[in-house]
Amino acid sequence: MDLFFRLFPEAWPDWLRVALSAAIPAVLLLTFMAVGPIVYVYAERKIAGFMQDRLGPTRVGPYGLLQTVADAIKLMFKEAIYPTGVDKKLFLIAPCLVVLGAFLAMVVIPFGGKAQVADLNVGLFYVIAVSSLSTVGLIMAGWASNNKYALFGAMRSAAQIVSYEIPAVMILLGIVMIVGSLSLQDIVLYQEGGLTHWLLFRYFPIMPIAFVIFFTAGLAECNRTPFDIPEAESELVAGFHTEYSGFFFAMFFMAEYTEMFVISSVASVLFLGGYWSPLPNHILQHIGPIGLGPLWLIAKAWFLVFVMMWLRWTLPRLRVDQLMYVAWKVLLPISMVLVVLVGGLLMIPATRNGFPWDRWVGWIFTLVIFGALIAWMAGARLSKKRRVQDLAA
Amino acid sequence: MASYGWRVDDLDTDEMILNMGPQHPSTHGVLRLELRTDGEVVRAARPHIGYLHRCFEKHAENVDYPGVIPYTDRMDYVASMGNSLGYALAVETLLKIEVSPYVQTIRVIMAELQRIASHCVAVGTYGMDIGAFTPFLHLLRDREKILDMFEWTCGARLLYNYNWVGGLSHDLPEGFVKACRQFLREFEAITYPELIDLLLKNKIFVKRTANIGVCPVEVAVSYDLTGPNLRGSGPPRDLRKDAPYSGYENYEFQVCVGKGEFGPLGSCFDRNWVRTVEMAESAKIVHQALDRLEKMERADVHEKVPKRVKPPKSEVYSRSEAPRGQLGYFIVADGTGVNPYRVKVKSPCFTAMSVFHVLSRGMYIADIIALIGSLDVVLGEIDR
Amino acid sequence: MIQWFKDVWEGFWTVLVGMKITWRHLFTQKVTLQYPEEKWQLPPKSRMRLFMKYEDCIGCGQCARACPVQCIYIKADKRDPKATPIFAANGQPIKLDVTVFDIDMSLCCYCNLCTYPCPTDCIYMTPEYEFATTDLTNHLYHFAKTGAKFLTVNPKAPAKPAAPPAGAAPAAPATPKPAPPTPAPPNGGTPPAPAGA
Amino acid sequence: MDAARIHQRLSAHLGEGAVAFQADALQPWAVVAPEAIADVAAFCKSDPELSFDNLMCLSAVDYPKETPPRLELVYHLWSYTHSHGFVLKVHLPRESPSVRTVENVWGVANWHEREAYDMFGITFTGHSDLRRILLPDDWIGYPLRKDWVDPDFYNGLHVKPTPQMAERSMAGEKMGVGPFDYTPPNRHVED
Repeated sequence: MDLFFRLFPEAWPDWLRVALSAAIPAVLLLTFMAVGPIVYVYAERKIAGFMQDRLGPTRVGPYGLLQTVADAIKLMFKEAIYPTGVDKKLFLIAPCLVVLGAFLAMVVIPFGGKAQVADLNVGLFYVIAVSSLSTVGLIMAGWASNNKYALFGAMRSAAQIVSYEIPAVMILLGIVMIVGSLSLQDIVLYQEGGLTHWLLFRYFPIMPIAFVIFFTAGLAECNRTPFDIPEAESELVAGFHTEYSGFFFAMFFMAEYTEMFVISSVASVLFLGGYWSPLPNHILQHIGPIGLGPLWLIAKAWFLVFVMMWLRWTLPRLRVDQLMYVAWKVLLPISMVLVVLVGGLLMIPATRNGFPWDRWVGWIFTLVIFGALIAWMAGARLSKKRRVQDLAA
Repeated sequence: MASYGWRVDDLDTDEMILNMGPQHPSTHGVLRLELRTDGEVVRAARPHIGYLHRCFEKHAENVDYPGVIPYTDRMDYVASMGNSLGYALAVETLLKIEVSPYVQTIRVIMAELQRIASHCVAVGTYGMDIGAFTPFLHLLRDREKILDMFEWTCGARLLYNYNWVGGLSHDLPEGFVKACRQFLREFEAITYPELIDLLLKNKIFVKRTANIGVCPVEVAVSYDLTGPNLRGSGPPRDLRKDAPYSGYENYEFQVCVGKGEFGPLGSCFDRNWVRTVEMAESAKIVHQALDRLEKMERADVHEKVPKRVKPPKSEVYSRSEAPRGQLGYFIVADGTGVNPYRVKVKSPCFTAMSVFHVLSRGMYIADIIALIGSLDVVLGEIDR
Repeated sequence: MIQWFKDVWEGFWTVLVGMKITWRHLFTQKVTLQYPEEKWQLPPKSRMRLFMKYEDCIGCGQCARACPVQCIYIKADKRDPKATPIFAANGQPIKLDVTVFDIDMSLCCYCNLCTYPCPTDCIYMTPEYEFATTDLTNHLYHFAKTGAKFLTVNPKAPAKPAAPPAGAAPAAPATPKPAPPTPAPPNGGTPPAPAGA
Repeated sequence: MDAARIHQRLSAHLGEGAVAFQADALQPWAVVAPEAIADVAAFCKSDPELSFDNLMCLSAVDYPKETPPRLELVYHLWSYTHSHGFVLKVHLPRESPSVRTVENVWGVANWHEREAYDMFGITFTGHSDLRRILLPDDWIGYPLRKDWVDPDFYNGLHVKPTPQMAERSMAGEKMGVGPFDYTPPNRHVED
């Protein structure tokens, strides 16, 4: 933001310059975030299809690419119905709050050295505060739509998001202790120097567990399987957004996918080294004058989004009390132990900068994972014959 | 602190009547559940059925004996081969017809293939009720292959009118035996182990189904639960073993019984586990039946089909092991008319649903859906 | 306490096993059939739509009696004995003049019970399934047509060599049963033409 | 234990006249007096020798033409322990048939009896909630009786196409599909 601030001539009044320099990145981010769900919905339906041995959307546009554009336009022009007995004002404000909660967290995400809307020195604290804003919106939606199922969905989502923030915050505590600053920019700068310097491989067995816990808590934050209980299709029909239709339904949809991208980008900033490329000493970090920082961050975030979608089409759904059990009895104790361990290890001067084997474990870990994925990909040929008659041939 | 004069239990919230269905994504058809819930916990449940009632028994009295078979197919539309087999066996005992072993073997093959297809739907939709969408589509992909086989043999994919009184409507096409063996090999090699890993061994699925809807044996027998619902609670009661019909005595297979690995015996998980293991058993039976078929010479399938079905004045209650349980036909013939005098069907899902209000007390709402899924009811058969 | 650790580890491990299977299915053969472009050849015996070859119908009404939902309506009256004798393809003399032969496909339950009792095999089910219409009454097919050319010589008669069949039915790709042609509906969808004697 | 010995055991318990036995049918049955059915059922279940713990099927059959015209309740019992079966019958008058419920003996009888009430009008005294199970609650009459005539209207909807409607539609007139208009199934209504 201060980048644009110097662009404007000093003669203008300060409030105008601040307003303008804030407006430009805001508009940029808004378009990026509005286009995002169009891509995610298409990617989700294609991945879901391919995982279930079917093709997914192929009709609208080449390979179904325009499918979500068509959906968006349809939702734009569809009539937004207000059922009787609906609390009109709350019914309208709720989706806006949910979308707001998802967008605001984008402000502090560092896409590049200077490509960050605002480098708040309380970055992490701000992210946690803002992401719980959408809970208010969900409860408002559930309460306002005067429908028993929506009320159930709202109550469940309130309990879920609140109880999953605590393990997430504990893990952030560990990260902040290591890095020493709350600002996301400093966290990313701390992880400079290739894959092995990423916080994911710092204190090797501890930080991957911390990453898994943070990722699970993030899943619960944006109501994704196995924690999609607020809008559990099979029990509560559609949870809090049962009564919404038309553009408001699109807003809920947009908020969910934006929240997914936000959680993934925060996770990749904290654990996967933000906009640094995995190769050491800045190889592939920029080609000529153009920095590839944002590209790397978005690639990592999209891989995590893919993992979220991958989980959605593999796992069944937890029940509400099991959800609470996992949050309070499993994630919380482990994250507390991790925080204490990290604190202790930091105190000992020998392990001040991580275990000695952190350096080469990073490479082995990634190679093992991607190798296994490719190996499984190879053994995937199912029988080509689709009809039984050609089985006989 | 001054006490405000009310005690805690004045504060209990009053109970809410929640209407689940008949328009609900996971009630396996048109079923309305009236739940009295206190927060998430269900205090009492009352199922309302009858939305899909098509007066099967009145139709059966106005159509002649072979004409009833298309109606029996439409009762349990997910496993209609089982229904028409039960009806055909009942009328054959009335007419005292003994069908040739060739036809009996084909009937066993078709019934067991239909059992695999029906259990594919049952286990698949049960996974979807719990939230796992992918296993459902994998199982449907394989069910399509079985429906292809049925269409290849008798021309229809869902409602076959294949088992006639005294024989079959079509003979097996050439190459059927080879294709069926190839399909079964693929089913046992790929689909079955994948289903076990993806769904049944999944910890979340186990946690969601292992200790809910536990149905002790006395309640199961008193409410006449049959088939996988009864075997899930322990007793190995299978009509194909207890009272073998249509040549089941010369195939060996185990009766799959719930083991209660992950929780009390008779839970939703056990019922679903029995259905999954039963699919593998049925595949074994079809293999043995195909071997028998190859050793047999081809008899004409219309040989014993009587021109005019007019049974003498008598009545019979005959039972057969349909995929969902024991399907009983009570047929009264008055010896004069061409139409049956009275056909009463005891459908396994009807009795399975009658135990619902007993099992569903004190459950969560999410478990109610899991319970309906594990009882594997088809509303077409409940409402007839 | 040990159970807690086992639960956590099992929870984590079974998730990974499930993910492995879905990952592998990302790259397996897809089964979607793109309907309008790719069409499946149905097996010859598949029971989709009823067709009746009017030239062979002797008006006996066996099919109407066998139909469980009574969706076949036949009106036939006596042919005057003096008219030239006509025969069906398999040598059956046709003594009744079928004026109305309607099959209401919206009522039909596709059970194929009508094709067996037919003495001349003139009613059979064809694997043609694309007959959706906008108005339900268009599914009432009228097979009785006025200008039908019947066989005036008995094809099964021993003396003379069999005259070639009149080939009145419109040619179409061959289908099951005694290789009868698949028909376009003769005058499907139009209200019944006034049936001439 | 075959049917004859089961019958002896029953008549030994209940006294000779109560249980008439029909041996030569495909599945021999015993006719029980309507007021005695409750304790016959209790005895069948509790007796260690018989131990019929499973009521397979409870069906009602209407015989209007038999003399005297009767409504018959048929209980098909099965014992899992001894794996033998038996059939009990109860003859009821056709006007206002009523019989004791066996719901306390076999739980499944609850829904079977509700269906018998729904379709035949047999009231079961002592039943926990005897109401219609398959038909809508405001349906009049009992459809599975032999002398049942389809009503023409149900809540203002045509139930049966009147002959005139069928003729008009066969003549090609397009019947409008309104809420109360009825597009008859184009069938010949033979009178």
